[in-house]
Amino acid sequence: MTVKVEEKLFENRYRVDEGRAHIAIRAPEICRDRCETPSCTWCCPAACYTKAEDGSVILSTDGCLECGTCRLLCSEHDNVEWSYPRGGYGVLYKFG
Amino acid sequence: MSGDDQAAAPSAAAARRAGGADLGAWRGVWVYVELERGRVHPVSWELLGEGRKLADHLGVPLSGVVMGPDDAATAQACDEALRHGADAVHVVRDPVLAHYRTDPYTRALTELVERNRPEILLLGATTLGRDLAGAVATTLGTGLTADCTELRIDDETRSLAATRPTFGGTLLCTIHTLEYRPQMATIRPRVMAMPKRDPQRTGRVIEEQVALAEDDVVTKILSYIPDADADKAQLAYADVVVAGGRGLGKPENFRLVRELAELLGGEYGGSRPVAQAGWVGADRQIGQTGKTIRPKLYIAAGISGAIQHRVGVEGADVIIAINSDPNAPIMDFATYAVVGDALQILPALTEALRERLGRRVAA
Amino acid sequence: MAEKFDAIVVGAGPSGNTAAYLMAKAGMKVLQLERGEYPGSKNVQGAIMYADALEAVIPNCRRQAPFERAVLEQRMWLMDERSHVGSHFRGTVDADEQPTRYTVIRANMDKWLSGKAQDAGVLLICETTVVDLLKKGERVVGVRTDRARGDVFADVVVLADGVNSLVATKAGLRPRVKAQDVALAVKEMHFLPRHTIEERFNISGNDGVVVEMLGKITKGMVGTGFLYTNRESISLGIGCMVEDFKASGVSPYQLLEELKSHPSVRPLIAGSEVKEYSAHLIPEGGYNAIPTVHGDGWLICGDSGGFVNSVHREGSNLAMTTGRMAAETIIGLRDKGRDYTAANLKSYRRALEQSFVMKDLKKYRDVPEILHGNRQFLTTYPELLTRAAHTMLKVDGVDKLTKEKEIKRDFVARRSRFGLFGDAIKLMRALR
Amino acid sequence: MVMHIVVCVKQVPDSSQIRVHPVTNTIMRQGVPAVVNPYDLVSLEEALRIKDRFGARITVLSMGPKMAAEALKKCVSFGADDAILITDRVFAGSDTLATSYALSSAIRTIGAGQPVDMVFCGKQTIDGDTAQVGPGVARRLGLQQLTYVSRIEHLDPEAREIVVHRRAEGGVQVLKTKLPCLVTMMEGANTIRFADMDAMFRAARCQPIEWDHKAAGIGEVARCGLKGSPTVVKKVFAPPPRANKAEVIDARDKPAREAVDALLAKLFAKHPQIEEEIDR
Repeated sequence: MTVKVEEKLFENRYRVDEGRAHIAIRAPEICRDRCETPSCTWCCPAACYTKAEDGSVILSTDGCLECGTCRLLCSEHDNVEWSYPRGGYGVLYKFG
Repeated sequence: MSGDDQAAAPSAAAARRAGGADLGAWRGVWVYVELERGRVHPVSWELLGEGRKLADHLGVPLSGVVMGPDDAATAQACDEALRHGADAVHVVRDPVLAHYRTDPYTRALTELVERNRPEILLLGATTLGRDLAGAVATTLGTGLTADCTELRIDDETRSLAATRPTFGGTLLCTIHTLEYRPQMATIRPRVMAMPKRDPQRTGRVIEEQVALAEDDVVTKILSYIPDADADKAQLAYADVVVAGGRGLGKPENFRLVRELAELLGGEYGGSRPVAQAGWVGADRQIGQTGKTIRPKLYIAAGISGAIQHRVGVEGADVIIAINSDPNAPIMDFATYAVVGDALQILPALTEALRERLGRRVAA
Repeated sequence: MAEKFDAIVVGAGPSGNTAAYLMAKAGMKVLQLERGEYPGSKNVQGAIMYADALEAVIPNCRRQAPFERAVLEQRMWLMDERSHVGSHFRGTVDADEQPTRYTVIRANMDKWLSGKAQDAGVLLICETTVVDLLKKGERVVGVRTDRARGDVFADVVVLADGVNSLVATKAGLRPRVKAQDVALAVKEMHFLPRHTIEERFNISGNDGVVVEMLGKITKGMVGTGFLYTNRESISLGIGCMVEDFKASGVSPYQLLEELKSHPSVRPLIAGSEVKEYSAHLIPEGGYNAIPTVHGDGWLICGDSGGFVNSVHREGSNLAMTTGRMAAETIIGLRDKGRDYTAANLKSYRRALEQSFVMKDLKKYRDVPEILHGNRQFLTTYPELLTRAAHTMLKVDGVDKLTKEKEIKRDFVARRSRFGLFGDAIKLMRALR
Repeated sequence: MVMHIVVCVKQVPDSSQIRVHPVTNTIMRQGVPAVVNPYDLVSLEEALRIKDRFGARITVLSMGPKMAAEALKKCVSFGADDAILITDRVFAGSDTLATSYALSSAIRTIGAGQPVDMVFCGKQTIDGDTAQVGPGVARRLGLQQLTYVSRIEHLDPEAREIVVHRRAEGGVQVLKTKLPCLVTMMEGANTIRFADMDAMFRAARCQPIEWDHKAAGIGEVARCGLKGSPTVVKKVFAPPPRANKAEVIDARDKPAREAVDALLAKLFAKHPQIEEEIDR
């Protein structure tokens, strides 16, 4: 079964802070060269992390649900710079 | 604050509550012919086409209104209005009307309406049309339905049923002005069909006099900057938008997107990732929060269609997605999903359309 | 001139709202900071609300709180790929008794309780993220927000900023939450007409049904699925330990999608309109993962302190109770004119130890560990049980005694006699 | 004395969250939050920039139910000084004509204290999308009307002069006029600020002033609300749904040109208006 997480995210309400991603990959080459189990690419419930053909990991925080999973996953390389979005930005749950 | 409600709306009493027998005193369909900088906006011809149908249905004449300086362009606009279906044209020729400014245009149009009492007044939903219609309707104290996409006559009430999108296009609503005249509406460009131009058609050109003096007009035009000089993307208003994403591989390949956009007379743009990578300027980013595009045709090449992108382009009438991944999210909300390499498909599409347009020109 | 308050509460969830409300009611000048657009806009819960914890704060909450449905029926399903065996408990309460559990929509709940707090005098500022604590030596003296001129001071800071506990972590007051101590849950809100929900679940009025699901739906990971009926919607979700997701290669949304298509679940949500998809971490480390909960000028409560009883799926009541105890501790010290030093705030920890909060967490302190090392509770047993049910219920000419033997053989084959015995002991120990 | 600027705002449902049920084609409104009309925030930000440069007192004004006070508080959190909500049953059912009457009356009342130099309105709202209230207010108050402004090029509060770029079809008009004027800003002209903590505190403590029609200085109740609205909404309905599955043209197994021809044939057959559009 292929699941379109974008379909799910489309139902959500977001206020995107243009040009200010609240999560960043510290050193892209670590993802590409040193990480053998990029669990962020399957564990992130919003599929913010995707693996590119060259093995690097691309992060797009637009659909981020701010759960914090990726921050905890990346314990070995500690390569995720994680903070909450600025006040009022990010996902805005209607029901929660 | 110098304004006074009564002074600013001297004619309100005349139009308001034109109830009962008075309703009949308002007769005819009027189309405002938007003449700016010597050119008539095509929406005016579209409205004459639509106005013709309404007038015929009601059994009343259709008139155009032309306002401008006393020059050849104004004269030609009058003739063209007749050729596009008007029975008569009311024209105001005055140097004060050389460029659009709210005050003198509002004064002139308001006076003409009061003098001639049309039951319906249609304007294009352009920046000019919406600026002018809002001012005129307030001055007349009558109802105005903005940005309509469909017009009809309700036979029961003999009133104009104007349908328009609301809530950002999520819904449609139909609005009537029952007890006030004229019934005003602005209509979105390129919604109504362009009528057939009849070069033989003639009609009455009625010269109207309105006392205007440049000294009374506070607002002055300093200059006009045409868009071609400004090189700023007008994505929000474009009827055709072609956009590219990361699937194009490298910035050089963006040429393919620009070429197709140019051929179609549309605008080009890029997805958020390529805008961030600097392949296109930030003003051409599609899928930015709060910036939605609403073209008739949207072509997305090599764009996966993540959440923000979808929100940004969903208002497009037709979406053609070109992507090598049949499972890309955009393939779900597109109207047509072409599975294939954008670098092959884009030039083929440009070529096919160029041939087609070439044939038309030749014919 | 920077503002100064008696207390600052970080976060407007159940624990923050409770703490802020009680302190303001006791006459303190309280500032509450919330990073969302409104209270609840960043919060996710199943959600079931326990009335007694709320009642301890707002005495006649039942009449005013935005409860969705009172839980009349609890179902527990053990599931394999295509079927489930389950238990139902359905019971109406006595006339003089009140229901104890309600389903809620979390955003509504948080807004409502925050409204109470604001009515009591709490100054609430939303859309403002606290990024750090201000310290004078070891003493916490205020917070730093993400806004210009954003330092605000207070005598005491209550940290109720949720499971990620970023503020306390950054200030070095607690270690970072560990992947093995948290579960990741994803959830969808399925909207259906009220009468459709009532027909499908055989309920009426304000009665509701909750279904807890265990078994193969989690693909061998430690976790559960849940389905709660709201008035006009169904909350459907599934959660597993983050560490397990990491090891399994399974995506949470994949798991949710498969749960939705499970033959036992699919008809219940058929024709629904999904209006939200959410994800959230749940601290499930239990007693052993609770950090230091107080220090010079600060207290921690709710999810940010790891106060969740994962065995009984209780979180919001612990959040409200710890928020209440934090407030009571602070009010008690203020009344006695004593400073909010680490030594004085120790009474918070004592109060927690004496309450059901710590007693329950202590009781189940070994459960997380046992489940981690013994996946059979979640995979093999549900499968064996559903198979047993199939075997017993199938009318195929085989006599019942033979069937029983077959089932027994099945169990022993999969877990061995010794394994079965050991599992029983482990579970008993953990749950005792 | 610094300039006095009134910014008119409206609390609207976040229309991006309104969904049409794919099966029943009915409107679903659950969980649709109320927000400040995004276009109004562009105008508010422009007013705030004027305040930053020249100093100004900014009054935000809204008409709506009592809950619209939240929208005004939000505006104060960005840096507005005063907030006034005109709220009264007589306003219920107002169309744009009645709305501009009520707002202009209130602005006149506000101006009785300190004359108003500039009024800002949103270009349009995201719920009504009419773009008529701005011109209506300008007309009634006799203000110079500057709609679709993409840039304020120059402002001289002393000389009471303003130069703006106004979007026209195919270009930009550079207009020079006198205060008092009314401005509606184009989207994209600016981005609303992330205000400092002081503004957040002021907003948290601010209770917008509530005026009924009398307090707002509205003389003729008959010109308000449903009674004062010439337009009548007869029907609200969802547009016919777009085919929810894309028509797929697989170009992997054939030459690109062949796929393109197949695409265009389908496109023009099903969407003649696109053919017309392309041929223009």
